Amino acid sequence: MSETNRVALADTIPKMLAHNALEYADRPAFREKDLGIWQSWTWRQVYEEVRALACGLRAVGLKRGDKISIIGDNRPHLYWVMAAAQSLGAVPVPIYQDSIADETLYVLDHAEARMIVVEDQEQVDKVLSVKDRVPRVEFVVYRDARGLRHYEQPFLRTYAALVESGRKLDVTNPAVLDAEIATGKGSDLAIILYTSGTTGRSKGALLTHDNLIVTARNANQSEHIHADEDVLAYLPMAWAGDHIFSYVQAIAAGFTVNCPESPATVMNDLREIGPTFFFAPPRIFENILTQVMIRMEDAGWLKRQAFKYFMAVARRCGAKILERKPVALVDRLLYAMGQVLVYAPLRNVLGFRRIRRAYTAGEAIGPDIFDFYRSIGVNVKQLFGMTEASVYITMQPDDDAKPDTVGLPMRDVEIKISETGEVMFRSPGVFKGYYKNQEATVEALTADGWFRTGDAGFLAPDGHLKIIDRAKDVGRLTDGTLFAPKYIENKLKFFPNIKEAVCLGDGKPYVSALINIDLDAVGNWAERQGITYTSYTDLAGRPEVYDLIQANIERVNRDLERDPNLAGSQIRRFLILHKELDADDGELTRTRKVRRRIIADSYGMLISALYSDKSHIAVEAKVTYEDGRAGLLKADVAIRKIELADVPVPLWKAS
Amino acid sequence: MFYRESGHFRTTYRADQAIFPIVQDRWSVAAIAVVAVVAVPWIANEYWLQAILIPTVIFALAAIGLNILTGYAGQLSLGTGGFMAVGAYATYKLTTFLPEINILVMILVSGFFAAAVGILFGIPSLRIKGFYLAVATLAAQFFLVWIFNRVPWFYNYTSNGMITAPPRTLFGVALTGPHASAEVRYLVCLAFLIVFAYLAKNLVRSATGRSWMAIRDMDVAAEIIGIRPLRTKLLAFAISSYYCGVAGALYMFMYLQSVETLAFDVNVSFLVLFMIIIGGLGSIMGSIIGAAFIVLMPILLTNVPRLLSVQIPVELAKHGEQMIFGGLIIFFLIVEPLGLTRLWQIAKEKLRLWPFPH
Amino acid sequence: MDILGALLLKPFADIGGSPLFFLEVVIGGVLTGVMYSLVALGFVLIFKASGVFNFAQGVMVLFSALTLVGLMELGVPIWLALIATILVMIALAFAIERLVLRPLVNQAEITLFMATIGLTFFLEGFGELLWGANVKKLDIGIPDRSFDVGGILVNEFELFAAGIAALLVAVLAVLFQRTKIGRALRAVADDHQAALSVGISLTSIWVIVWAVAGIVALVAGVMWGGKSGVQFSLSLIALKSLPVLILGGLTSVPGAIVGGLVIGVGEKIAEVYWGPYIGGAIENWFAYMIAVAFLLFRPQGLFGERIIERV
Amino acid sequence: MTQVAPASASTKSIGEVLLKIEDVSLSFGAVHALSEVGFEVRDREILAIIGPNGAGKTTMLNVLSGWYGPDQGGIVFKGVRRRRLRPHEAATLGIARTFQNVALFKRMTTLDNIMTGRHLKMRTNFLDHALYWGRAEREEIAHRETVERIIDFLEIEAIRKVPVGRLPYGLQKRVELARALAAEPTLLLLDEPMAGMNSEEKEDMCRYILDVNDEFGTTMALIEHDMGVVMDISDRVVVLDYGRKIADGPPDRVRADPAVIAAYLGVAHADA
Repeated sequence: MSETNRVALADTIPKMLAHNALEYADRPAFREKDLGIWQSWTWRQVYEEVRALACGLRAVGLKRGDKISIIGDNRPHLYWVMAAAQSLGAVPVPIYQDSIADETLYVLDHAEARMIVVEDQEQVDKVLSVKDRVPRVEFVVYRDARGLRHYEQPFLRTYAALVESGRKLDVTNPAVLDAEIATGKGSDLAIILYTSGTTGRSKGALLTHDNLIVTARNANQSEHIHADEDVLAYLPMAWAGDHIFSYVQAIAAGFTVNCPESPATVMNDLREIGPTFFFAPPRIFENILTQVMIRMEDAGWLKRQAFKYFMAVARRCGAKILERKPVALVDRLLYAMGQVLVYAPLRNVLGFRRIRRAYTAGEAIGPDIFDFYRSIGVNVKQLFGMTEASVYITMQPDDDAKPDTVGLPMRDVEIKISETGEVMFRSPGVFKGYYKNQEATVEALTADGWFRTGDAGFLAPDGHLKIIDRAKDVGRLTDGTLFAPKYIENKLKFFPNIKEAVCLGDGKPYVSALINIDLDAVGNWAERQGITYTSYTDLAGRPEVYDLIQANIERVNRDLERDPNLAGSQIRRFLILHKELDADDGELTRTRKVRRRIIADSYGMLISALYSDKSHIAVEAKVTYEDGRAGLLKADVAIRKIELADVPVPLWKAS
Repeated sequence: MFYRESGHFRTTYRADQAIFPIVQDRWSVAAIAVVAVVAVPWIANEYWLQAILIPTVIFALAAIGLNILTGYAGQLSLGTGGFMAVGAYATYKLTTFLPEINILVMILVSGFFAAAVGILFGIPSLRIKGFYLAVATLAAQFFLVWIFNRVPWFYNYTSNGMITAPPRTLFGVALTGPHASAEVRYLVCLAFLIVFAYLAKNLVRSATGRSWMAIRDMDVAAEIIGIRPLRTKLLAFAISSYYCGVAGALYMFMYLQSVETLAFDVNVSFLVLFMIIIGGLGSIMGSIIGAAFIVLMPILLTNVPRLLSVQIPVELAKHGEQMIFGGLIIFFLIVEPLGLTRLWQIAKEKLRLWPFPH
Repeated sequence: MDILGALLLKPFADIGGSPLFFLEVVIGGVLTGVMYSLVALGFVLIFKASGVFNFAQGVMVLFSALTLVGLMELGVPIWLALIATILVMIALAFAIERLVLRPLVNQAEITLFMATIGLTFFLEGFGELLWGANVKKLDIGIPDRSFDVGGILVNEFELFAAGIAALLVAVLAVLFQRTKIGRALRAVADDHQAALSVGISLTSIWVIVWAVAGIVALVAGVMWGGKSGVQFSLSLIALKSLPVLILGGLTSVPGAIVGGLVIGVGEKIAEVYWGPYIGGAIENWFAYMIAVAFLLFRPQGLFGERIIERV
Repeated sequence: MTQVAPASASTKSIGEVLLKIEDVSLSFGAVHALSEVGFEVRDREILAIIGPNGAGKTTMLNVLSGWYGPDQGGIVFKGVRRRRLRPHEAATLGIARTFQNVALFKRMTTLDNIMTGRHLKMRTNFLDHALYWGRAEREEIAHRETVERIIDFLEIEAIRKVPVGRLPYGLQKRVELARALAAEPTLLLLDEPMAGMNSEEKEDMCRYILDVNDEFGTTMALIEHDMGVVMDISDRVVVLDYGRKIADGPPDRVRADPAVIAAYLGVAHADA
């Protein structure tokens, strides 16, 4: 691996860039859909531009250790600003481009940014609105001058002028910048990435060149990512994922980063570029699948039947073929036919024609969605990552991807589960701490370098990490068995019949569940069964529906049972709520997250019934109608008991 | 279904403006060209070449010519037969007058005569459009045929008033005359078609073509942009007539080999017009498809019943053919005014989006 | 210089030499011109009411004549054959409206024009398929002989034809000016929307004008066919009415008549006096060249309205 | 991109007289479409021509773009006086326009429509075009780059390759503006650029007009009915009524002019 050795000499991103300018000189480094075509820049051009930028930035006073903020959509020029700043030993601080002014102000102020580089008028206006309150900011540089002609604030600079002046300086005296680049070392701070925390102010994670480079190289090697890859840079530049996938890994491997024309054209640009290496949160994969299904609805009968048939074939053997596992000859032939008629054209129109690996992370992906992509030959894999780890912690192997794990630890990553069930890791990618937040740093990072992820999980017997819930949400049954409500609820909600599920068990002898059925799905099913119903409440109370849901719950139980750690938390009793959980009643947040405490209060009677021997209970509930009137709903809610197979003795219990 | 466009993105305007920007299209067109040039002369027999392929290729060239004028520049012409006659008679006069100059050169030169005549009859297009212009071009048609018929100088005073292709060669290979093989004549015509189709495509995808289409779609706006209507229309007449002239020369020298003016009568004009309506107005590819369709249809009409052992009187077949032509024109104008090309494009669009319906 | 002399001087000398003969030629031209006018009239009717330039008018002449002769050859008496042919032409008008015009409504006029070219081919094939393509003699009982009027030879048949044509024009004029249908037709010609708003159905108007045009075509067909036999070349002769239209203006009934006369006379004179010097048979194109020359200087024709282009 | 540049109106420098209409009269038969109308358009200015229906606004624009020759009077453009302009002359001099009822080339794509707008900037001839490679292609690409900037400027990237006949009306208007801009005009005549648009589209169009004026320094004369729009974007207003000029001046003053109010009230009565 001589190449690796030579690259290994480069211990900072600017040095790697200089290396690429020689090694991959005329290969495309960045592309951007602009003015109708994919404008391209080679590594050499990029390096020259970065140098010019760096000289320009230096000339206006940016120096080692300074913070420079970057706000905008994914644009090659903004990535180059990062590299230019890093060349000088300054630290880029990207800010989410859609942040409100207040949030932007917080980050600018907290990071003590001296300069800001933005994309266009929209961002300039946002910055101008807070400029008075960040006196440290000396310059604001913009790239797209449109609409800014008459802005006369003295601190505004254009990107073009910056590069222009820098280029002259670099030509007359390149040694200055060479020296700056040479001074940089791996342990220097490379970037501050502000995590959008769910609670409180966001925290700035400090990552060094070593953190990023080692992690990126490990990922490139173990995932076989080389210079011939194409990635679509469409997720926010301020997000660690984009930073590692479309910046550090790209520079480490020398592959091409493609920036879409605008956020609105991402799907189209994805189709055009056909990336080989792709990341998307589960939500996007789900949206694409929904679109596929909707569009196929409009197809002619014959095409629809063919699609259905071949999708069934794919479900049967597609994933196995992808993983090179043995498959019957007939299926192989059918799959080959499907490849011509359905899978390959489908991958083509979705933009997945060249994909070698696609990643997803962030939340649990529905098994149907996961299987769909793998079955049509898209190698989707789940990973587990965090900003504080320079992203990569675990990754599923190509031939062993399952919807319910996040894979094996990456190279150089150690994982352990704390006594409280929290996943902890240690790796070369572990960050240096939160900027100006010693308290949070100490809380998250142990003295011997272990980082507390805040997620509860465990290692399955095959070594795969399973994340089950946020650690603070995990509870225990009275016998000490681990109880991860969201994990079970998610499993339930993957069934189309179940719209919402609330699982109870913390401090209780067993797990029980409150179920909301999906009126569309179950309603359809009922119609096909010839069951007539008058309302949600009516349908929800039907024994046939209880049977239906019970079957789903038993499936989940069997899943749980397979896992010794969770076998004890199988659902024993459940009921179907007589009304839909409603944000208007305060039971859900506006983003449809369950508010456990409110539910515990308003359904107290039902909950206590779940932990009694009652087989049904009469309820009255206040409901708010759509017109705002309040009413009283009376119903008799049945409670089902589910017989469990013998629960094996858990391997793991809290002592 | 067979398209795999994802990942074939354009990084330059040159690639984006290519005639066939999609890789698969490039390959299929190249494949078709290779088959037409290499395989067809090998496989096809004399009948196929003489009865189908040669006329198709020649008419395709004439149809491209008319399509430039009618489909792109929007100037309806019924004088195609007349302009073709100019090419044929000019070539005949030139090659009998200067036999030592190669016939192919003469064919190319004769196009200029046709172009000049085209410009002359195109002058009214400044003042008139639509069917008025059609009548004016009809005047050209009748006048030209009449003059070639009545002035014996044009047919070198032969007793029967016919002109016959004299034997001419290129590097010792007989191109015209009784010894010219069908394969050679086919290849010569095909070479003309390929080159001229390519040139025409270039014309219509650049500023010249845009000014034609601008005049066609909205002449008032075109004029205010700075497009000179007369110049633009006359250029279309000239180039269109050049194409028709060359096609006429080939029609006479490479196909019929011995003709009287009847071969260029108004029916030829109609036939070529039908080719572009059915093939597709404003499409080079459509001109070729339309020519093939119109040449093949009568052959199918006579041969299919024979294959099915059904006897159809010659008269019936002839009139039936006429009715079908007429009916098809109306059918296409109603159902698909942009012709077979449009159907082809729709099919292609479907294949590109496969498995999605739209 | 010989040829120039032949073209520029001699014909005039010939004319001057025998004024009576010249008058005879002119009268012959007028009578032919009347026939052109008849065909052109059909065009004008249709164009005025529907904006369609009906290229098929010529073939309608052929088709009607073929139908009439065909029926007579089957032994149908002439009056019955005439009525039957009129019915056929009305049916044809219905079919054309339903199958061609209605689906193409609101299309560019050039599209409709091309559709009528298609219609031309269809009708030609259809007519000859039904009735055969050989020349048929049409005898309507008017002798095709000439008689002497004050030293000038006048063809009796042509005179009769002119009379019929004049009658037809008169009838049409009354139809247009005096009847409700006529007013409706004029309303449609002026403004489709306005016509619709006063409750006139566009489709029925179209059927009516096409039927009337069909009957006019039948009259022309009978006249032409009676003179030179019913055959394919009829539709070519009928094409001659195109320059007539250009000359007269597309929307003008008087224009069609005057245009027809001008072309008829001009063509006859040219043929008789100039023809011999330049090879003869100039009738085929002479009318067209006059039309083209006319187009260059007065595109709207003799009686057409001036076209003002509005931006 | 929702804000109009805040300082645009105040800092812009209006220059010399670019175009002077000298007592232009024009009749169609007995109708006096324009009677001795005279006014000036200054460099970089946005001039609105308003007036009730039939006031002669479009006729005025047609005279300026060379479509009609005036019966009397003349046009002084860039210091040269002419009795009348021919359309292509007007185009050559740098006058571009849009039409009241969108006069696009319907079967051509957005891109081709705008490329056609660059017709007068093309230097190659049809022989170059037929051969394509070389001169013609280089020129094509050079103009494509300019056109792409206009496409970007007017934010019509998504419809680049769509035949304009298929576009909604509002977008067609924008493409027409793009085509006019492609000629890099000195004077841009806009005939009711916002007719038939909803308020959102109008707002967009206003912004584009101001941006064009701002970025390219294009002088504009526009006809508009929406008084709000006129007051917002124009530097000066000329009011026509029955072919005569009845007022000329800054928007505020014109709005207060009794003659203008009378003309508009008269129209209101006529409409009722």
